[in-house]
Amino acid sequence: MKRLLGVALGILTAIGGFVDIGDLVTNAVVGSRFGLSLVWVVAVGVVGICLFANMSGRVAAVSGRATFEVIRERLGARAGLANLAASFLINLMTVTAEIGGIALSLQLASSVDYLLWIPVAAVAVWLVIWRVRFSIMENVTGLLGLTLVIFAVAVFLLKPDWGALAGQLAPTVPQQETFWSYSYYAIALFGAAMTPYEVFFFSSGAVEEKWSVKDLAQSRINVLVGFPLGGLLSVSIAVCAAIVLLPAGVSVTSLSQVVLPVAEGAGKLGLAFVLVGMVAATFGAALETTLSSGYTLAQFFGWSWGKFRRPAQAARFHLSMIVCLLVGMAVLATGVDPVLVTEYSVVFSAIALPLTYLPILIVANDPQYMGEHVNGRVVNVLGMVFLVIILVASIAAIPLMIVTGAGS
Amino acid sequence: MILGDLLGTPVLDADGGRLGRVADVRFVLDGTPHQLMAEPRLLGLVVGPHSASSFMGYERNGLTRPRMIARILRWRHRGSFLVLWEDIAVVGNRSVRLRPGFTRYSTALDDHAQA
Amino acid sequence: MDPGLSRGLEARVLVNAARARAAGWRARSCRKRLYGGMALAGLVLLTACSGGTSHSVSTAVKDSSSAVATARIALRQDMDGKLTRAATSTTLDDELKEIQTSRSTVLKLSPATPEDRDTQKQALDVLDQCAAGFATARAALATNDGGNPSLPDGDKALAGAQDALKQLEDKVGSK
Amino acid sequence: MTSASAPLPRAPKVGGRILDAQLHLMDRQVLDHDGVPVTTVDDLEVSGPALDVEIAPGSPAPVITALLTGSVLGTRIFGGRPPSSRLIRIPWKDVAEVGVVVRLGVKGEPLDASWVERWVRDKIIARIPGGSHDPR
Repeated sequence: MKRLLGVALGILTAIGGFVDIGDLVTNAVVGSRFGLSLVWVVAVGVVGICLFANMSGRVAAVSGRATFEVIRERLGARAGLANLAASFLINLMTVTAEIGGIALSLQLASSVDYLLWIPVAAVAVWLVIWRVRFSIMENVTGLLGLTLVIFAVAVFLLKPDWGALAGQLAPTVPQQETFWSYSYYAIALFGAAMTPYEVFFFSSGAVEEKWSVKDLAQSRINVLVGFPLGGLLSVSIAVCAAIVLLPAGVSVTSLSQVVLPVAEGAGKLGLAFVLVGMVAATFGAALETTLSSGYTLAQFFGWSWGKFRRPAQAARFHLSMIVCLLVGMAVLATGVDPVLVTEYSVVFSAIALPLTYLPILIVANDPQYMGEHVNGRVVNVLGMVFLVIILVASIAAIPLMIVTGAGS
Repeated sequence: MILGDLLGTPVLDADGGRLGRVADVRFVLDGTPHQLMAEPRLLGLVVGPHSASSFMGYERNGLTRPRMIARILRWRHRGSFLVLWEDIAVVGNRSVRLRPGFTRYSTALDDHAQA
Repeated sequence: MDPGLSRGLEARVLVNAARARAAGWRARSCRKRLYGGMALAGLVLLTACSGGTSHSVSTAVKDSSSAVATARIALRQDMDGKLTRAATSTTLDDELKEIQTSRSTVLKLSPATPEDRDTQKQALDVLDQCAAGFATARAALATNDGGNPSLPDGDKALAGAQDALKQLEDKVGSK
Repeated sequence: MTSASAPLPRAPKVGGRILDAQLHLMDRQVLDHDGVPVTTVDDLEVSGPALDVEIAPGSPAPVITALLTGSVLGTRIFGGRPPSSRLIRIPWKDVAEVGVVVRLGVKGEPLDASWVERWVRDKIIARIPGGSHDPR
């Protein structure tokens, strides 16, 4: 019974934890501009993140080595450092976006300017990292994030023309958009689903929670059930936008637009749900990304790390996270639009993805680390297919960003 | 000396002809025994066509998966060989020179030797 | 800047970005930084001077009509009791910011032909009308139920602005 | 260049376990006696040979004397060389086991390699309230 509860809890947190500011914004933007014609990308992204998280979780559980230790060990100091620099900066960008997301959600709830919420959000994130136990932190934000299910509920309450919706599913470029911006948003959506921090966090979390080989089955269930359901949640954000905003000629540029379809379908109660969900989801993701920035640095340089230690026993790890939060706050204080930061961060995530993906794919095949738990044949075939997809997305991203003027 | 300085150094034969670069340095744990572990004694140099980036060691440890990657990396490191300490004449700042008539050995690692 | 030049720049930026990536792995860090900087500078230049007056105006008009449409949805939901005051006023603030951004873009244009100057002027008039519509709507929200102006007044003002935007969009789009 | 046509002969058998520096030692995580991370193997120090000096046939092979860490990582990546006095060493006799991590047989706390960690802890982290709170 207890075991069953554990599995259920794991799945629920995986669903609630899947959506972050990147998914919220990108899905709404895409839904309002492209309808459902890019939903297939979310499906591809979800399969990719399942594969990637499953591999890195397995490496962490079997060898006890988290992702960035493996990256440094396999790529060497030089390429490892280049990789660290890229991953760390993108992660920092995501931290900034998530804190901005918390502040924007709180503004929607209170109409107090988001700039005033930013220090509150950052301090709250730090306090949780400083004091709260890893498992409590993960479960509470994950479960509260589940209230985002209201997006899926709203789809039904809006009573859409199902036939017309299904017709939009075909991957075609809508009339008013160009092929290039379509491709650009495909990559953004892919990056939002497959953000590297999710993997840093997932594998380091496995070490934090002292996973071993016998936890492998549960981790697989969490990933294989939780992530697709989380993906369904993020698709419903796009569907909501496609039902309400697309016909009205609204293209999403702010978080306030993201919640309008829910209010349309489910009224004030729905709005309350969605606000709680957005605060929880962005707060959870802010925790994950902040921790990830500490994890990547500590693992590269071999520092002592982990929330399971007292802060004083992982001093540099905690110091680096404090610095990251301060930097994120400073960036937001300049008044830069957090939604814009988010849109860039998901694309840069897609650009940096091969750097973390390839070393994990290789180590997951190395019996020195994995013993008998090396990748099976099917996983390897899928792994290679995704390596190609990830490479193509990564290489195409910057040219597309320039050609489309970042999707405008 | 510092090992990092040696990695990537060009390797020349006795006549100054270029053979490749030091891709790795092989040690064997059979030096003076301490209370914990024996001292690693330099056994030889792994010389490869490319610099220090002996990427992932695919050419040595018998890994074959994922097949495409393994193939590409093995191909990139084709022609790498092991040369023993006894065949090294001079270790310099800019290059390593081997003795005349040195022997090329396979770089393969014995699987059982690898814990 | 003429489009030919900006296209040339674009191509150069592409090449630089690709080269920057290739150099990265060799950890020639200073050269990488240089290329990165050049790519970034190119990007900034490109966004600064892409397209002519009519292109900029049509982008601004499109953004603004999205903003006005959003505001109207929010007002209607507020009247239907579906949206809280906090959410409605935040939405109006966000969308007003969007209008202001568009307005300052249009204002900064330096049109070359009399025709372009005319387009710019019309756009500014319409965007001012939008801003006025937002002012009415926000005042209605602040005076709370039944006061003057009322929420339907705000919606009406925004509807007027939406029509004006539509006309301008058709006109600029037809060029 | 070598022709890869004929497979190369196997190296003569040796008595001990084989370690390739890059493959098995460099850039691996170093854990102390209690499993606490200390650092990463940033480089290795070898007892010889003297640079640019002809090696006499039959001279004994050099051995690894210490794991190096600290500023040597920077010079390894960006070039240059820290003065020998600035090198932070973990002597090989403290190494207990080499696997996917390098395990030491001693406590990490008093090692030179831990001075930055100690400094950050004593000057900053331990002074913030709750810094010594056990999260479990």
